[in-house]
Amino acid sequence: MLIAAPLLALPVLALFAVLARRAAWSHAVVYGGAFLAAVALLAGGLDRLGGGGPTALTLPFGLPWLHAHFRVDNLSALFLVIVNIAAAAASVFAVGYGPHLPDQRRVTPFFPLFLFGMNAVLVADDAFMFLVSWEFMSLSSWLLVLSDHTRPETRKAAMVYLTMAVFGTFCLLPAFGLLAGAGGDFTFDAMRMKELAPASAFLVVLLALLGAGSKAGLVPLHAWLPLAHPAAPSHVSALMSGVMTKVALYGLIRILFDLHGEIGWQWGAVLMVVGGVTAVLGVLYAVMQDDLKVLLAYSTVENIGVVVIGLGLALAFKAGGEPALAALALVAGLYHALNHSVFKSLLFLGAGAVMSATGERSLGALGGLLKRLPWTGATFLVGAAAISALPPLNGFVSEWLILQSLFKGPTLPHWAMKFGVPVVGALLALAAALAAACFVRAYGVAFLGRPRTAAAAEADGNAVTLGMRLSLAALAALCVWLGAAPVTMTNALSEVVRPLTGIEVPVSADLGWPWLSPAGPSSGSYSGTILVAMGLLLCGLAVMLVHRLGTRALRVSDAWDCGHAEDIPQTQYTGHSFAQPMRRAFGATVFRARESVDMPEPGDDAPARHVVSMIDPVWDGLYRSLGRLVDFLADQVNRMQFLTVRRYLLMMFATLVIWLLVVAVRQQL
Amino acid sequence: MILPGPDNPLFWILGIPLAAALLLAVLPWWRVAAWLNVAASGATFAAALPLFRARPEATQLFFIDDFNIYLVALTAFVGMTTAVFSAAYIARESAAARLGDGHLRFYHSMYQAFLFTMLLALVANNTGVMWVAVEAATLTTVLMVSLYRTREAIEAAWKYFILCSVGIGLALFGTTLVYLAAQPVMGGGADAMAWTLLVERAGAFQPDLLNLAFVFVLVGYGTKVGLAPLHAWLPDAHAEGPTPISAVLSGLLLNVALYALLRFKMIISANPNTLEPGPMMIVMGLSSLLLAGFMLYRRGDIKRLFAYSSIEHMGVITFAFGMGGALANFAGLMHMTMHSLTKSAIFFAVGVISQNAGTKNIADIRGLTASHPVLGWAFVVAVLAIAGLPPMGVFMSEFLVVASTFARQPLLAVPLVVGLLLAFGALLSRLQGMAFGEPRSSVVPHGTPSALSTILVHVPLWAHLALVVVAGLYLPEPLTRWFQTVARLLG
Amino acid sequence: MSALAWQIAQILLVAVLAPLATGYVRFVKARLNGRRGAPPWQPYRDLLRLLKKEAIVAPSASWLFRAAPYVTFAAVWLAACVVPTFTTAIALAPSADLIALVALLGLARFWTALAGMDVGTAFGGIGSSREMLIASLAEPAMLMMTFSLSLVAGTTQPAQIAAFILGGDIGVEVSLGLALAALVMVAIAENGRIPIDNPATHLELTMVHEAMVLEYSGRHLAMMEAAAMLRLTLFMALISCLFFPWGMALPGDGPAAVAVGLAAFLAKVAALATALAVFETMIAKMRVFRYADFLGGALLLGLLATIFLYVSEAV
Amino acid sequence: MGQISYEVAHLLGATMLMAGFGLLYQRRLYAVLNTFAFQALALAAAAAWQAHVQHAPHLYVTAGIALVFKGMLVPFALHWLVERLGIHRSVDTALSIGWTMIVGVVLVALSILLVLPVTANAAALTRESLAVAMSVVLLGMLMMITRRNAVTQVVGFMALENGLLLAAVSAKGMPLVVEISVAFSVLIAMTLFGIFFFRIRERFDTLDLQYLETYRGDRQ
Repeated sequence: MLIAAPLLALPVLALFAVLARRAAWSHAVVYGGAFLAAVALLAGGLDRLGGGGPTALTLPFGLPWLHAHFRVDNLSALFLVIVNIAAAAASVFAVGYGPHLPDQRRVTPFFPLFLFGMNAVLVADDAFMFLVSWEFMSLSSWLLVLSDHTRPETRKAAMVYLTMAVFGTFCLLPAFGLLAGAGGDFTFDAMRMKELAPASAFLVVLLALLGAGSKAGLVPLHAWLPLAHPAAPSHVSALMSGVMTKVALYGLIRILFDLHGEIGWQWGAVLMVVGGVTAVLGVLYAVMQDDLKVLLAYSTVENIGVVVIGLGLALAFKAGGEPALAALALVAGLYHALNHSVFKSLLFLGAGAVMSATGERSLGALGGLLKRLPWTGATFLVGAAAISALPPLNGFVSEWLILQSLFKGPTLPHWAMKFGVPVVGALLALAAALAAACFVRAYGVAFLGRPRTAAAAEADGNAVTLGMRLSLAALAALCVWLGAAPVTMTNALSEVVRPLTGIEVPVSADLGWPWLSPAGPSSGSYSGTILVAMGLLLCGLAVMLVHRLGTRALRVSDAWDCGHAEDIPQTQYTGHSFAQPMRRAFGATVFRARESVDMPEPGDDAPARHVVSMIDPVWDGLYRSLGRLVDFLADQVNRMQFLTVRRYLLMMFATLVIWLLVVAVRQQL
Repeated sequence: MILPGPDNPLFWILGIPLAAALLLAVLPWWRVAAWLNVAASGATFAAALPLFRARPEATQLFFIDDFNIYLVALTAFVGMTTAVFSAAYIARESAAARLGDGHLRFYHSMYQAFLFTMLLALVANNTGVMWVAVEAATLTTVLMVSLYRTREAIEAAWKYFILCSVGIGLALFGTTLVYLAAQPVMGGGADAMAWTLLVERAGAFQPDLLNLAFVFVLVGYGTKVGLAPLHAWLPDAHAEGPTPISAVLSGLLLNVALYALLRFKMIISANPNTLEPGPMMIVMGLSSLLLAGFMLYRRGDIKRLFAYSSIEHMGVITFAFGMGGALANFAGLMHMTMHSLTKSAIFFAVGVISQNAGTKNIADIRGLTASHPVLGWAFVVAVLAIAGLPPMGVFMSEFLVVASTFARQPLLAVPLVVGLLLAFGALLSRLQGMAFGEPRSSVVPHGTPSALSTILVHVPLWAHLALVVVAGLYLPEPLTRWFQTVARLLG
Repeated sequence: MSALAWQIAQILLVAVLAPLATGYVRFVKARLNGRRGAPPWQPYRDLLRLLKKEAIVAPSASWLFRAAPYVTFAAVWLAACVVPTFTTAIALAPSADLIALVALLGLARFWTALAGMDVGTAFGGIGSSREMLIASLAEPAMLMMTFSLSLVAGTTQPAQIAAFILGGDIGVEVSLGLALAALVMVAIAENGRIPIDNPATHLELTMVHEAMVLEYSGRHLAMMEAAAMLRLTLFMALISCLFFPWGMALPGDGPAAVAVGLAAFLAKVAALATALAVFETMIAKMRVFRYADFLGGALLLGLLATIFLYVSEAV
Repeated sequence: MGQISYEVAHLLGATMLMAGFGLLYQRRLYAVLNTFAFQALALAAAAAWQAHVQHAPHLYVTAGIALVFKGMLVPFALHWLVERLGIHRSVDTALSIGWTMIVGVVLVALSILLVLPVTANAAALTRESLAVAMSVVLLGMLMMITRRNAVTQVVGFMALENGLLLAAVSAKGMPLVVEISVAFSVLIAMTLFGIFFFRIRERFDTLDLQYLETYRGDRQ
């Protein structure tokens, strides 16, 4: 009831948004309603997570002989929580943010529908309803991306987005087809019962990986993500990046851990490698970006990679007969999914706040915002630190769990895993470290230093309304809470993974509640709570000591800057210059980044230019060539539109004769 | 040969359009004619409804079974809604002096004649009558395709005429061959052409002759269905004729031709010793799908675009029937219905859109959701529906086709999925270009729409869309049952 | 209860020892260079002097600039508290493992780098940018080292690793040697020592850490300097704890063993500091863009250390 | 029944087939028309013979239609059209006549190969006629494909249709043959009307269909 009622309320809200689109207050009602629905769904999810078996419901629509099956188990409940935390925050944020959009009427009807789609995926219990909701989610978010439809790049982004989404569906659809078998019983229950032939089992995993992976943004299927997520309004970007990718992961987990019976450890290895590559490439892209939202989108790619490493590891452990470790890895992955949804929503909403205050989202146009937007600045800092996996925030806890389980990887008997796991570990560590660099850069350039443009200098703090601040603060608080007191959540997560791995993993049983000690106390433990306490204590001690021993005098005076200090804000380090060392170190090989200095001849008063050229290997290598292939074939096929009637008759005649010959031959056989 | 009497719904279903055709042929006032057209189509639809309550006895000439009952209803329904749309469309064309009074009289008469021939083909129990009806349907539409008398229209009509005439000829040869196969068993005469009897006795027919017959029927009726590489007439005939005709061509005529083909497939399937007709249909279906998928990328004319989309969908449907089995056949039947409703809705929208923009050129149509919000969004919904996105009905059938194909023949599913994706990409890029972006400011519309004509367009358009959305999530129980029966018969 | 007492002792010890260790390194270097040099306790004086000075803050700086020194210092201090120095029986030992340690150092770096950008000068940006590049390779290298140690010892807690190595049934392992090499390289990089950075330089284009703290003065600078000193001590403690734990007291040991441990720790720090001074004297600084090669090497060593484990296992 | 009925039917069928080849062979338009008229007469005779043999009087109607409409009216109309519209009197071939004949022979072989084994237990009459009818159909189509001029294409189509009718009349007891032949007649009448109509409207300068195709929509 706590889940069904708010779920059904969402389409009603959408209808209301259409009907009352001319009323100035309609957006407040819609977002308020969406907030209430999200809170109710969140409560429903938490309630279910608290205990009890799965609840199921069958309604008389959907495929006629099948009906629509819905079911909420712990996994769904967890993802309901993940989705609706961000959804509630985004709804509150949107009340104040909405009026800043170019055309709000193109957002309000689809926002509740988007929430509906995502939640419906989580509760669907047959392949048809799952895919309907899945596509519905894509469709509504596509419309949201298109809300700023007059910009050509938005349209391109939307185009790539929906095409990739449909590609994903066309991968998942056959996967379900194979799981259901020729009999066509598409309920998840039937799929769980079924034994698959080895070839089908292989295909299912491959297709699930392609389908859910394309939605989640795994390299090389990520290309749409950094286009589409930033194109949407920020509160939608927050949901797309923070939450929709999680729904995709939910699909992956549902298929790989629940519906599919036995999966070989090789797939675990594949997932880990894909995850590792995704993580590193994602963050490398991110660190080069100038557009704040694009940067955040690429960082989503990275984090999805991290989660997928956890999932792959869990698969490998499961297949390798180590259910306890599988449970640990899965808990780690799920926790990171939860954390990412919190801090990525926070960051995107922060970016939205920046946009509403300055109208800019390019790092090169920002600077010094921390002073003008203290709320946004402070909360964004929390988000940036959390996503950089810094203790004591939540991002660190999940990375720690993933690393802990990764370190157990070599206990698997396969040599490939023994050698592969360290490599993946190195990739993961590299990604984490680069993420920190990426967010130091983003935060430093946007919020610190001096304003680079008038827009940044005149950033309007009042544009960030109370609702927006509250929403940011709530998410930031959640980052701290999930980092400082992770145990309640990890215990709930171990309930979630128990049916999937067949074993309970007492993440914190050995040492007591403040400590996480996933693989026994002698193997590694961590306590966010104690670190926070100690950190505050030491910090206070330091402050006290300094103030006791030294003077408290403070003078505001010009910057020193080795004596070169200049007033022009352009002399500051920019995002591009910050990224230069990283670009040289990594970009030269991965992106074939080249720098050249264009120095005019003496006497020519044109300015000298420093040009950086980069090539996106995935886009150029895969998408563009695919596009060229389609273009080429379309050109070839298109000739058939311009033949003479005689040639069309010839085609007909040839068809007839060929079929006659085929029949003649087959009759002889 | 007993013709149905007035107590038989078939009398009215066939009689109303026939009488209306004759009446309209002599009626000189086109405004009255347009309304009469609507009234007659509505009456036909009303006459079709009693079929759901009680079906008439099958005779040697006519019969109603689970297969054609809903097709008759669908045809009558789309015929009615298109007539409504046509009234609005014609008014604007006439106001813009693009069509003269004489043309319109001819148009309305032919519209009813066309409806008559299609309904006749659907209810005919005699394979010969069915053939005659399909042929007559071709003739009535040829003339309407060339209604605008432009060079392109005449070229399109000529091509349509020649290709479909040859096709229909081959279909007749196939029909004759089936008769020849039946004649030794059933002893000649009308019995040997009555479908209900043929299907009962088909097990005893000479299987090789049936194989041969199916090739001719496939190529013959397949031409009319628009299967590649027999499709050449279809895009141009759709593009150059008046838009209501495009709507009924795509929405109804293709279905009727496919229906004819499927009736023969049932006969073949009823004989255990024949070769599987499935692979042939699969090949033709896939080739249509892939050809249309690529063709869509190069279309600059909005009507031709959706005509190719019809080829694509006919390909999918044919593929589904070729795969056979309960799921795929069900999906095929579902897809026929959904495609018919959706595609005609698209043509309704396209008709108004091109009248508003004064052009059929896609590149000149921009920002519909901004300039004409209601129409624009309807268009978006319709195109998304035809592109196979849920919750619209086409998704359900595509779901079933792809899922069941993968479970049985994963290799065949690959080209299917590739084709669907290709087509999707093309449609989406065109849709985005037309529906979004800044509207064109320098647009000279064909005539200005009156308030009435706007209503006349939106009512059928949204009615179709509503049906499609509802069907995507919920199919009424009797319809499901009929589909399942037919799916079983199709083997 | 003794764990808590030892913990408090360690907290004070590292804080007190850190300036001395840095001073000692400088002292030895000066001697090696043929100078007399300041006495090893000079850093205490420097810090006190800085504390007494007025702090100057640029108008463009935000609150973050003023908070960063404390946060940085506290983070490094906290990290230094959890690495066993003279005894493994410290209260905080189970609360943070090597991974957390790496992350705590990352936290300090994060704040320092942000502070470097806060005033909005070119040099601060240079420093932050380079620092983050260095970290982006040093951190993984250190995690790989952790990985190999955790494979050897089955744990990531430094205290447990020390106990394991003290346990003795370990012999000489190639991978441990590789891990040590990786850790040393990371330590050099993290502490801004030659060849990565020169702590004594004030030539703008070559500096990294100094560039970030360029705008600091007074007590803020004191905190930053103290944090740097603490970090050096921390790494020395880490190296001795993980690879040379001999002499360290174990849980349950009496005060006598702890006294031995303390003496051993001081001796180890002295030895490492001397080694560092000698090394720095002998080597020249690298170009900025060779950092990646250097640290990539460290990362590779860490990876090799893990993989060599199986090689020796297989043999 | 017996031998005679079979022989005669066989002879008439063969005549039609020969006429089919004749159509492919002719280089002059008028000769094509004459050959076609001859084929139509043979069809009429075949239909009449079947009417006699099967005791199916309605087939006489078919025979009559074939005789009057296709044997006389259509060739005359085409003559008139060719003259009136000043169409080139020579046949414009897309495939040389020699090759067309060879392909034609292959097609006939294919028809026989397909039909004969299939109808092993059918009546001999049906068997033969069916093979011949199918050959005629295929030859007619071949003609449509290998000849460029609209008039020759129409003739090809009608030849094809002659084959269809031959099959229909030969099928013992097949109903609706008359209706079908009427339907075809309407079709042909419309074709002729169409050609004439297009010409009258002066939309096209020639009946060579290549020119028509330049007016295809959607060129880019």
